[in-house]
Amino acid sequence: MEMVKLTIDGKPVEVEKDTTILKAARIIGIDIPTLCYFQLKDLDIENRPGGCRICVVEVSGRRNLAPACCTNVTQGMVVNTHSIRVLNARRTVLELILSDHPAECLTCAKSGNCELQTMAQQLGVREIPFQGEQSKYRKDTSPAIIRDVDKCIMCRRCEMMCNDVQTVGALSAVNRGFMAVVATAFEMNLEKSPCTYCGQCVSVCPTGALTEVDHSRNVINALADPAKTVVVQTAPAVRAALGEEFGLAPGALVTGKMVAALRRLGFNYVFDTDFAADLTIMEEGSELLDRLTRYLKGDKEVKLPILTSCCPGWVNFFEHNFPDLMDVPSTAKSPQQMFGPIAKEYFGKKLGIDRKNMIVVSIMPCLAKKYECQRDEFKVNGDPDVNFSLSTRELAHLIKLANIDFNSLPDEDFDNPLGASTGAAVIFGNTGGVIEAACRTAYELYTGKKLEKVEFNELRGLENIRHATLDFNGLPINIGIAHGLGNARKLLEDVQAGKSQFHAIEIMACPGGCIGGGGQPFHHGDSDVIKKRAAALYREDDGKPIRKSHENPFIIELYKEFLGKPLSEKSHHLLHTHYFDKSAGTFVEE
Amino acid sequence: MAKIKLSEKKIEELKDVCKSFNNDKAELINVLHKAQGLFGYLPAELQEVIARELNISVAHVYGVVTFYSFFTMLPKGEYPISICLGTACYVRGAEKVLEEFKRVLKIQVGETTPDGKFSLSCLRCVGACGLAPVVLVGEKVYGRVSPEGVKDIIAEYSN
Amino acid sequence: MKSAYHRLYKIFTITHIMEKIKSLSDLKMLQESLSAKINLREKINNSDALIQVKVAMATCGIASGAREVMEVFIEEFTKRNIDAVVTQTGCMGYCYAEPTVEITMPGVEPITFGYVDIKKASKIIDKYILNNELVDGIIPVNYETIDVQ
Amino acid sequence: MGKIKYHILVCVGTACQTAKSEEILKNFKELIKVKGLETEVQAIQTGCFGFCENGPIVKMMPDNTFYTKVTPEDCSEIIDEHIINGKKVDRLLYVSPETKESIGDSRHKGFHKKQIRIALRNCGFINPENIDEYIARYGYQALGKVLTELTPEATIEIIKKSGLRGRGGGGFPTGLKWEITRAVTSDKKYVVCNADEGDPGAFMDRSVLEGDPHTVLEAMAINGYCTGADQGVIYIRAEYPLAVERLKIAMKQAREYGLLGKDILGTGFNFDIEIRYGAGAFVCGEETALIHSMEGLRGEPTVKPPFPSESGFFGKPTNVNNVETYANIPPIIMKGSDWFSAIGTEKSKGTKVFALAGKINNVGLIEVPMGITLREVIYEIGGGIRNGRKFKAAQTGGPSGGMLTEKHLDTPIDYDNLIAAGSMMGSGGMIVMDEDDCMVGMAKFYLEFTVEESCGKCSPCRIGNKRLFETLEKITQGHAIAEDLDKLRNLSNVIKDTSLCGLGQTSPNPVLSSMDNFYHEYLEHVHNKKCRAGNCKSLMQYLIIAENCIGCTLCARNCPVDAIAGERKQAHLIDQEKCIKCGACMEKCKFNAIFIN
Repeated sequence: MEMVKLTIDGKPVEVEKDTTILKAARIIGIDIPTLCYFQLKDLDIENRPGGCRICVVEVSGRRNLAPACCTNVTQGMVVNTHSIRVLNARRTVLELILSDHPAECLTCAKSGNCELQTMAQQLGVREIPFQGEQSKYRKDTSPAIIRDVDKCIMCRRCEMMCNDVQTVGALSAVNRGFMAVVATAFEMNLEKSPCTYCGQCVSVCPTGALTEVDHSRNVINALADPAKTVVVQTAPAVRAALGEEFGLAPGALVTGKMVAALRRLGFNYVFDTDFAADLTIMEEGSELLDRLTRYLKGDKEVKLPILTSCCPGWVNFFEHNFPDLMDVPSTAKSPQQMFGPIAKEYFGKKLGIDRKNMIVVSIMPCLAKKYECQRDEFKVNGDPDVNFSLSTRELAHLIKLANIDFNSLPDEDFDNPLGASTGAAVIFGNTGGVIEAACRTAYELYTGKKLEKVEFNELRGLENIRHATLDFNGLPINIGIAHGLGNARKLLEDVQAGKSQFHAIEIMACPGGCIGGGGQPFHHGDSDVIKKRAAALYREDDGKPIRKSHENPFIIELYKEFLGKPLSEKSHHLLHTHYFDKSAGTFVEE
Repeated sequence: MAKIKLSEKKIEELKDVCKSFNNDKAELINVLHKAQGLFGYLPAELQEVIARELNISVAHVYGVVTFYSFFTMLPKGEYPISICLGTACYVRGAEKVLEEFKRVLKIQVGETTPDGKFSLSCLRCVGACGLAPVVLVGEKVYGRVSPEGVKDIIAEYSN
Repeated sequence: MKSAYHRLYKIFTITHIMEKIKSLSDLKMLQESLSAKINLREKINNSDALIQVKVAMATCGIASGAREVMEVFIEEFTKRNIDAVVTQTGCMGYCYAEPTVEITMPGVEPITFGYVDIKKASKIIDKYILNNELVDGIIPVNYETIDVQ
Repeated sequence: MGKIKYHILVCVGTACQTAKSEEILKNFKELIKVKGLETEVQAIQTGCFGFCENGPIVKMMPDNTFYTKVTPEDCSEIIDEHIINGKKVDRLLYVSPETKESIGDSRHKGFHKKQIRIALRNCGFINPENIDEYIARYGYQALGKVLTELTPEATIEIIKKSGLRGRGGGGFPTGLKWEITRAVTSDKKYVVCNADEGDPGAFMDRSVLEGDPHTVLEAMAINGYCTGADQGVIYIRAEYPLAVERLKIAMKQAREYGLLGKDILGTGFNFDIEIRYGAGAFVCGEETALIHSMEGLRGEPTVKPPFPSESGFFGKPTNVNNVETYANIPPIIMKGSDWFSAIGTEKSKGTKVFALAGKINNVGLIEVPMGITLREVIYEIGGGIRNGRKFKAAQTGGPSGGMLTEKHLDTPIDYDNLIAAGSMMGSGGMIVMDEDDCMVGMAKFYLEFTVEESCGKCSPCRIGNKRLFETLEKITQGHAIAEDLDKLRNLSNVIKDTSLCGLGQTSPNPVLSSMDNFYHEYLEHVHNKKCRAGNCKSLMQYLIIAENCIGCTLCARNCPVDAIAGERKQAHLIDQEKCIKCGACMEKCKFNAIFIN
């Protein structure tokens, strides 16, 4: 590799050709501030429009200032990152951005986590010398995401996520000049757009322009109502990230503290979505085996591959984009939605609690779950199976609100019976985790043999699209995995074209899987955070005494006592769902 | 946004336009030009059809439509009036001509008179600077327009 | 208005069958025969040459009424049986005086008239073309045009 | 053929008029009558010849004799000698400044004209819809020459040596640009013609396309041959329907002759052209924005490098040149680089087309050699300022340029001198302003344009220009304080320094150059709340002089907002709060009782 020598702030540095000034500076510990620039290195995600102009630096011999994020180094280049000229320009640009930004920090959902706010502090802005017109847009509240476009600073991160990474296409830069913002088509409500509520836009927005709908108040009210039994379920990925909100290192596993905190918040039963994940494996795995067996027998009506269906963002995505493939995904509900009816129809009935008096709350790394739990097909006479879904971030706020010193909490265990889970369920939070869990069970059920090594390392990792062939006792099973909806689209297009060789495909909407979900603590572009969360979940799996879903004693009991067997009529009624064609446009009906 | 239904025939026409450009998304701007030529403006449903035909997101189409000043989502008046505000016209008093149009028609730029007859817009240089200030009514060019001449131009189309 | 314009197109666009030019020497031969033809028609000292009228038909000109002016010339020439070639051309640069018309009488240097409306077009025919009498609004050609050869 | 044998053409352009040309005309007419020559001789007035320093000018037809510095007293001598005796009046003939030789015929080569038409050589000469007329003028022979006689490298060398620089604004050496694109290896390359003329007040590209479309096609093919591209794209404003129409006709005819398409002129070279439309975005004049627009995207620029020559249209190496640049190529190939580089100044070769507009008599399209002075352009070609007003400034470079003032009148116009003067060449708009134009108002006008045309991608341009505009508005409304002027300057500098593309990097130029040249006007607006040009409405007051007002009520009846009150036959009064400063009252008043303060 050709090397380039240059000087930054008087310090010599030698870097590879085609390195940007920004990266070269970071190598020698000079941190040039950035705003629109965004990178998730290990996921091949980069946003580099060169638009905010905060990272400008002075390059000797150059007429104007250079954006460090998208200017490559050259041999002998002399860079000054904080000359008077640079500082004045940088501050003036920031003042300009602030002059078109509502000064609502006190009440803004993003306050404290806002990159623009941090930048203002860092550059020591004390007043905004420019007054003038400010952009005024309508605030749009959807079931999961709030768009407050007045706070948009045109960093284009969300647009990049929504289009380049997710290929959802709900958002685009619209209008021109001073009126330019990122918005939906016709500035219509997100609810009418093809938005999947994956929440990746929210997870990268540097300001409060895109935030989640906050349901914590509803939960507080429910907790305060003595007539209600409030049950909580926590998704696998939450335990690997919640600690970050309390200053713990990324990858800290805080399962026990989380349970303790939930109990202190007043939840009557602290259960685990992992239980429902094990249940999902039973249903989805059985469906896979059923389809596979029939397929191998030559049943022409059976379609393969089977696609996982536990990710609501993904479900929304294929409902919008691949209505012709609606019979391909498994009919199994997501773990969140399996948990709901089991809590209300089985556990609640057992305790004699009417479903109206039971409130099921889920803690999710996800924003699409907020939408999912209020879908009509998941309600009984208007009563949702899962009442409220809170993000990991909302739970953290709730814990802080209740004056709970999270870090000094003792580790506590989930309640039974819906709190018991296996290692297979825990890895649901990682990309590849669902299919690995399914394979652990499917293998044993199909071959009748004991699986000696439960880890399928070939299914793990962060590559965009992965595939592996597993040996089911001489039968090669082709598995495909995609995380991120853009990658999913590629696999789906192969299926559409009849080119897919896979028997089963796992899809998760968010890069990295649920650990990188739209409801997780902000990673601020550090992909290490995502990697550490993934490792944490595999660690938790490792430490579990039972690591296959079908061995979960409470699952076995549930089938014995209530459901009968996987894919039974009762299962179908409570644990399976159907999909809707949402591809029709908002304005044109065909 | 009001929901306007396009007739089947119109939709077919539009699809043919897209097809004539091989449904190539890189031809979006050419398609929009043709569509606006056909319909007079680019309402939301039209953009939706185009998006579907070219296999791109509606947001993308809208992003493009709102970027270029040539495209409009509002139907224009029967006689669209455009005042050139290019530099040559500006220094020769185009602003006063514009003010007079606004005053006489009682509408602002971008609006249409209640009877649907006239709409008012500004444009940048039609390249007829020798005739500055220039006003267009439809495709007809009026040169050397003075504020006093505004009423006469409007009168030409009022009956 | 449009139909008349299209009629003009037909009259003054190429009428012969166009065949592919196969080499540079073919191109040069074509150039020679074409310029000979044009010279024959325009040559200043050729008394058999035709009267030539060029109407500047760029946007400025058309906006000022050049199309109508061109029609007047064609109609009047037909009516009065005057042998003349009327063609359109691009911008002559005198935007302030549009529509502009350049008239070449056989044996005389071309003269450019500005501010030519329908009335003035008739006047130019009556006075200048038929009587060699000039009318107001002459624009002196104040530029030099290069010859590409 | 008529009976008139002689025509005496008398220039009545502004300059000649002030030198008594009207009297000369009158004298000629009288003399013709007195001498009974009415049936043979006609004296007539004509427009400016562009020789104002030698005025008044009299031209004799049909022999093209050109008399300079004619006085009313010379008339009888001209009649007697020239017309009656058939002898030229030698002492009045034009003397060539170079050869000192008297030149009798205005068609003579030494008869130096201010304008040289290279790019516009065929405009107004040939029928743009007939390829034969182009071919008759040696059209497509430059293409034939390079294809049969020259290598791409040798052709590029000619362009490089000619010194031709991009006429779209930046002034980048054209040959070098071609060489860079040629050097990139790729399976596909494109050449693009930028015909998205966005500068309000410039229309030379439109004129070339309307008047001589084949020259662009020919030059693009030459460019394709040199850079290794077989595909050309013309990106043209949709607002130019006539140019589009003529281009399409030209392309069709060129294809029929095999001058576009496969195996051009039997040389094996393939090249064809397609058209893509702009849709009204000034920023698309910027190469990278233009390419995005051609790809069906929002016309937002991206950071360079990578330059289009490496990664352009659909990611392929792309060479972008503007219309006027292309129009110069065939003559350079035909006549050689030395011929071209002999015209112009040291670093700016050839000619430049300007669209002369504003407060000038001869609004129009001119093509002048680089190095001509502003004075020559305004007074000798443009015929001077309208209505005899005083020249104040000329804006070149459109919204990206700056104002040239009286002190720049004798500066030779070329790329570098314009930049040194705080302006730029731009695409060639030249707007002339007189003392009735407020310089703060002009800066505001340009900023309003930039605010509307900014793509919105980068923050300094998106928000900064808006704030600049708002500050200028404050100044023109009389609400500004001294501190605002400092802010204006600092903000302008930061926008220039930090914006992503050329639009933002130059958008504050009208502000900075008007501040540099007319700071006193800014101060007057801020401190005295006064606009000397009387343009800033908010700083104006319509007042009624009580002594002159007879109380006819005409003004009150014509006021659109009922701001004038007063009894019949008594002096009226204007309510300043209500007054919208439309000026209707002043127009209607027959007694000069209303004035502007």
